[in-house]
Amino acid sequence: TENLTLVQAVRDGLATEMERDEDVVVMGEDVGKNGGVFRATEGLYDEFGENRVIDTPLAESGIVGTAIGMAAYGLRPVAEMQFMGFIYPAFDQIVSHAARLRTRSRGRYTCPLVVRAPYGGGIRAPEHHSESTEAMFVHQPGLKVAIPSTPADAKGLLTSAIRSPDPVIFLEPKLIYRAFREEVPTESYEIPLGEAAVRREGSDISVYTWGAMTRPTLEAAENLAGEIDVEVVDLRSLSPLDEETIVDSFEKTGRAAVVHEAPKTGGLGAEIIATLQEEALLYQEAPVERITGFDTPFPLYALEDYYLPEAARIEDGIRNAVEF
Amino acid sequence: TENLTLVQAVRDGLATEMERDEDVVVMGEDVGKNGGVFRATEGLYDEFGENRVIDTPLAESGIVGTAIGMAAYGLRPVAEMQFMGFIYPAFDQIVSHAARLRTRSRGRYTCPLVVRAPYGGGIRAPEHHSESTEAMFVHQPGLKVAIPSTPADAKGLLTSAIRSPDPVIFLEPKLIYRAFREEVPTESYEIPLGEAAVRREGSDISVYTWGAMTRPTLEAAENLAGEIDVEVVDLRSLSPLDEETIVDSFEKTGRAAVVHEAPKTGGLGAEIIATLQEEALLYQEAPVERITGFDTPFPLYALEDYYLPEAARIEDGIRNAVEF
Amino acid sequence: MPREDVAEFTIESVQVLAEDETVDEELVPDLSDDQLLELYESMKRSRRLDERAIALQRRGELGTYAPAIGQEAAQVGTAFAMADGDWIVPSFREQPALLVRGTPPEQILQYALGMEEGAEIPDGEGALPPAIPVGSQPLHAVGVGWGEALQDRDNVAVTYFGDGATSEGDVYEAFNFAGVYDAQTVFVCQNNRYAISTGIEKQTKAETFAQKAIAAGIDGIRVDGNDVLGVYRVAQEAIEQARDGEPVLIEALTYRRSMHTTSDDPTAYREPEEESEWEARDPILRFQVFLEDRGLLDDETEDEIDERIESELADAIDRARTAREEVDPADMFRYVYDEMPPYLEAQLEAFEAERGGETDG
Amino acid sequence: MPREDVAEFTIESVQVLAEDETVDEELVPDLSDDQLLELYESMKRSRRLDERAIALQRRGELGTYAPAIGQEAAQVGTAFAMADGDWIVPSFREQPALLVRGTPPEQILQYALGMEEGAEIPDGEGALPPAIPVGSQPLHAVGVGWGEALQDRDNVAVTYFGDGATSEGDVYEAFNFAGVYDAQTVFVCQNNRYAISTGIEKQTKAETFAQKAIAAGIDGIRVDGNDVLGVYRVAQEAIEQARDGEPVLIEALTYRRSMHTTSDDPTAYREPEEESEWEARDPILRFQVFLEDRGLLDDETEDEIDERIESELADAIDRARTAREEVDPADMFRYVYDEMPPYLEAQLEAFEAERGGETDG
Amino acid sequence: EAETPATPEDRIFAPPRVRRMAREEGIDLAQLEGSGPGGRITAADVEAAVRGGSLEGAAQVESTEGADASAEAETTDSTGGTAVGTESATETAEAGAS
Ligand SMILES: Cc1ncc(C[n+]2csc(CCOP(=O)(O)OP(=O)(O)O)c2C)c(N)n1
Ligand SMILES: Cc1ncc(C[n+]2csc(CCOP(=O)(O)OP(=O)(O)O)c2C)c(N)n1
Ligand SMILES: [Mg+2]
Ligand SMILES: [Mg+2]
Ligand SMILES: [Mg+2]
Repeated sequence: TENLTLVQAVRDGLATEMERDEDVVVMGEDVGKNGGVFRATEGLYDEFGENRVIDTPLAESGIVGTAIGMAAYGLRPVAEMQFMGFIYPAFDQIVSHAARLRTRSRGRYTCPLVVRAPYGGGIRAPEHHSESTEAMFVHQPGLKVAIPSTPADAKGLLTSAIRSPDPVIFLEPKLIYRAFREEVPTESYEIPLGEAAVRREGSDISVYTWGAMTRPTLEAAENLAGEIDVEVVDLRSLSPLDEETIVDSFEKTGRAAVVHEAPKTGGLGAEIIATLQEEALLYQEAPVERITGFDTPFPLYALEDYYLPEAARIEDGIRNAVEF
Repeated sequence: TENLTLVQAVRDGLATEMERDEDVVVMGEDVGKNGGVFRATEGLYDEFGENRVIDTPLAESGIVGTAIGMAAYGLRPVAEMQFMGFIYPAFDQIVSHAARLRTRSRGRYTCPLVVRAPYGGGIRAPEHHSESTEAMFVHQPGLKVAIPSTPADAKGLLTSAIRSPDPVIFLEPKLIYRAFREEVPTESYEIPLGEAAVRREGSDISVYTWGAMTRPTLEAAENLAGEIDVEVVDLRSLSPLDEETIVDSFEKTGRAAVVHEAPKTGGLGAEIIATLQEEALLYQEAPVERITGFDTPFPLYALEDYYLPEAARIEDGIRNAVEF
Repeated sequence: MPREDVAEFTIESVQVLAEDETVDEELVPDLSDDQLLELYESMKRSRRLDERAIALQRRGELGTYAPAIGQEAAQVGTAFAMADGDWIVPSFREQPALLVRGTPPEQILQYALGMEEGAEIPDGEGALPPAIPVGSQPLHAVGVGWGEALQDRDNVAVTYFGDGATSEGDVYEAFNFAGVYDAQTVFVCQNNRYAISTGIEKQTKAETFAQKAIAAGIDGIRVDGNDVLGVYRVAQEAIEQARDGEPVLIEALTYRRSMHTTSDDPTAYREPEEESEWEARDPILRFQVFLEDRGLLDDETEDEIDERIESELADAIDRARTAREEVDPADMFRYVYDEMPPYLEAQLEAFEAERGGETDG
Repeated sequence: MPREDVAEFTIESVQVLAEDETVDEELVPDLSDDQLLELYESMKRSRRLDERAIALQRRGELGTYAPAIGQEAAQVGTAFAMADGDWIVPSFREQPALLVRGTPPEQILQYALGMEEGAEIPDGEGALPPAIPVGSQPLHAVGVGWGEALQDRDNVAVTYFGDGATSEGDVYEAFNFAGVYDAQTVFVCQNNRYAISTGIEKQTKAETFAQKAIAAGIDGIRVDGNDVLGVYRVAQEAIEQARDGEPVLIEALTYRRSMHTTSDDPTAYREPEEESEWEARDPILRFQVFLEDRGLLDDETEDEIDERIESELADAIDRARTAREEVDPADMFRYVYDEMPPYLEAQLEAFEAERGGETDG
Repeated sequence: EAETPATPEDRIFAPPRVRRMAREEGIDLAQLEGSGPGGRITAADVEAAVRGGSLEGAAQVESTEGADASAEAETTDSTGGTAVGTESATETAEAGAS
């Protein structure tokens, strides 16, 4: 193992898969010579050459659109969107093509494409650099969506994403790109898409979260320990959702909260709530709390700390659900 | 009044507002000389001239992007996307700019833009012509989203949309463009955004729906009459949602279903369920049923009747909720 | 250099067989008599398929159909110039090219019957399924052509789109990526003068569509798209150039002689005179006279061709109808992912259960 | 016309004040001595603002900042050619142009402090807020310039973007819409040779960025972007042309002398030699020598200018800091819609309630 | 099933889990008076009803209502622990008690 940050684990995951499978190509803005604006592709250009680590023109639709062609051709492109806020020019290519190539050709063509993007707030970045709109991609059939919250998961999930014969939107919580280190196996391994991780066991309430919100949620859980026994479920895979783990936890606790950065209305919290009441309504003791970003555009950074859920707000929300 | 179809009412709404306010301009692919592929702008070109009814190049981002500039400039553009499935090239302009211009400029600029698009399935159209992804737009703060289900609502909601100082995504259920006629006032009138309509009163279950699904839902309600007393709420405005009407109905009935064409996962049904349990969990007697499109790409038309919820499936869902 | 020219560009146009049947012998491509007849038959086959499909649609048997009537030379000429391993990346009006490349006519009919089966490319044929979102597919062709380059192979991808498509940013991005990365790609812009009702003068101020290549630093050339010999010649050169890593944009000047699709009524936006003018320039007619002039086509051969086409199409229609009877609605769920996730499986089960009760189950 | 040229294009390049300080007297724009000094001071003001902002960022006081060091002539020259009612539609590196158009420096600082207030354009000034998504704003400029045309007014919209931005489909769509609808718009492409780390050779195969105009049938022209007199001259002509409904693309050839933003380290991807080469071509230096040669600038004037700038900036920094203290977090909710919908009101109330308990409430 | 009152005021006011308990115990919630916040029926109310003298049980809990909300009620509820998913109920009670 190696002691890596999350972004280093991403890099490691890319390098390991590129070594294993020469059809894997990395492409995007500044991913080559510069090693990526967050250094997620650092050194890959020197290691694998310009035909496998490709600096593209500044055009997200172009990147994803050509990557779709490459994927249909037989390569396994990993396309980086420099920030999730800049994924939208490629939205049409993602939902109209990547997501549908298998269906449209009845499996004759598949689209083994990974679209990587750093997402989320908290790093004092300019406008559009802090979005998290995973819900939009989860709503699109044909896509998978994964978000790691630890270095080891980052590598394992990315490996699965690259090997997936279907397109995966892989969102990286840039707030914790370098926040902590973890022992990460040197060799290649998969963490299957579709499996959540129970980060903390608890019996009073189930709190569902993912990505950068996992840490403040765990912090809130610790702060409440003794008072409220909080189970924290890190979804990791947002599409498909691990309904089993989600529902099992709720059947145990009967109370729940969802924590996400994205705006509340239409966020993924709603889907989790809908699933819970479909599968386990009779266990429910209180409304499921949504502890989320507000229904406003993500503010410029002077206000971002007010926007993002942090431990105190999460604690309040948990208390609401428990004290109902 | 005049006896109009829904698409005629749209046309009438456009004409009435264009007469009232000369800043209103209509633009899009084939909206001018041809009067729109569904004839929603028929005759407007002759009536108002080519400077107010504009045939644009075939570029959705270009249409919405320039319309944003016009809106900032002081005009009130109504941009047509020929089908909702082709709105995605404009997605970035809509979510990154139209939705944010007011916030970004602290109200110095607003974006009084309407993006009209026929949406939904059932007309034996080619791939991409049958989508309904309203949930994605509802998730974006700064946008409003409206969907009429009757001719009179179409005109009144469209009038409100055009007069709205903020951008509105106005989705038109093309399946019922010409399905029936209704008396529509000749003069101009508004149906405020944010107000749902109870289409049928009932005491056993609240069924929430909108657009083209309103008709099969009402049909299902009639079929069940005597057995189950169904209340049908046509949301009309999806953003903002009329939480009051939604919750009031549920408090009365304690049971609910949501009917929409869009795929289930991450659809707007989830948001309605989340809202119900937040506001009225203690009234809830059964899981809220989601009667929706499947989590598959909208199929080519040979299978579309299997994909779309129809009266029989809606009845089954209602029964599930009531018999729980 | 106070004020000086730093870059110059010209757009060339090619015509081999003129409207008045004069021929530039020097430019006539090196094709055997059989090949010339094959070109002709290919154009006719597509024309007849379109005509029969329109009739079927009018009878309520088919969904929306987009005929390529008038554009046969532009497509057959280019497709004919492709080699075995080459890829075709079509939009939704590419019957003539697809037929040349090996798609059986019944598949085209199945697609128009709303069956996904119609887009299931025969194995071994390098063809992506039709792209309905206008202008979205040239990027895929660049990806394919770039893939070929990255793997040091020398097939090319040929992609088709219209005049209207060139207004989509994606098409420009495709040109630009192709240029930067020497993608082995040929772009065939069929300028048929209309995007539904919108004439080319509302589509762009550019005087040619070929010059759009200049923005990306790649070559652009115009050809009379109703001259199958000219098209073939230009395409052949372009394809060879693309094989060497130099992408080319071909503008084929043609005319959409019929409706945009069967849902469209052109009388709303264009004059019958214009349509008659272009009828006179019909690519099949022009080539027919050429073949007759050269003694390659007589009434007997013509009849043979017609009969062959008619019987092929009759069979194709039968097969498509039969296939239509056999669609399995559950297929909807089967091609979303490699492995069906549990929630989708549950939906499929519920679907099957519900249908179990129905008579058509 | 078997094989003939059907369209020809040339791209012209302009330079008035050369690197070696030779001047094309015929092309020198008709500007008063005061105006020439104003040009100079404007460039210096922006340079100093950038330098101070970088320093503040390094001390942790500012967020990400994108300096325009090296690009002052390209921006000041174009902005200076604009008239009162004209609109500026900037991207994120437009300090020099915004300062010329009247944005006070403290607003630029506030924006870099993460305050929405920094993008609140002073009333009466026709300026859209900075657009961060690369290449997205030229379409807005076309909408504005088209609006002017539709209303029969004659202001123009001038929009700024980089070499990298030209790869985005939206930028091409902007050119194309402008062409079709005679939008009163001038496009200023600052070719500073980099998009973050990506050099122009990976951005496009086109030999000039000006030629991208050809795809849209509008005029494109190149100018030495480090020659403020050349830029002014070209911009003035372009703006007048655009007033008459003929949009123009200007490519200003320049160099981003410092980092992409304060988060970037250029040593990872370019050589120091290159940077020194361009230091020698610095637009402020070149114009300073010109002014000295003409006897318009001496040490005394230079000192006056410097002092004025320093005191302005010191004030601006103070004001920005004060404003930063006064931000109201609840503002987040206030500019989403004209009227706050009930659910948002509820969120605001909850937010206020929670903050009521905090000391900084 | 279809017989439901037409106004919210006539509606039974109880969390889903309590509804399940009642169903499992064959208790008609309409016969109970809610002792929880806002008059909602709590698990304790149902349990009291199960133990016989339903109104008695409810009243007993009701007396504690003023002091503090649900925590109290829940405590009573789970210490009575009958057919409920007892484990979680107990956990909840402990948390509420602390
Ligand atoms: C992105 C997108 N926008 C709109 C449409 C609707 N539409 C289908 S074909 C067409 C016109 C296409 O014109 P052109 O590119 O010239 O091709 P042609 O139809 O002439 O073959 C339009 C607007 C679409 N399919 N995709
Ligand atoms: C759509 C989009 N993609 C990516 C980015 C990230 N980004 C910010 S600036 C930049 C490079 C811009 O290059 P250029 O257009 O040449 O302008 P310059 O920075 O040189 O002024 C990139 C990739 C962005 N802001 N928007
Ligand atoms: Mg685009
Ligand atoms: Mg066309
Ligand atoms: Mg640049």
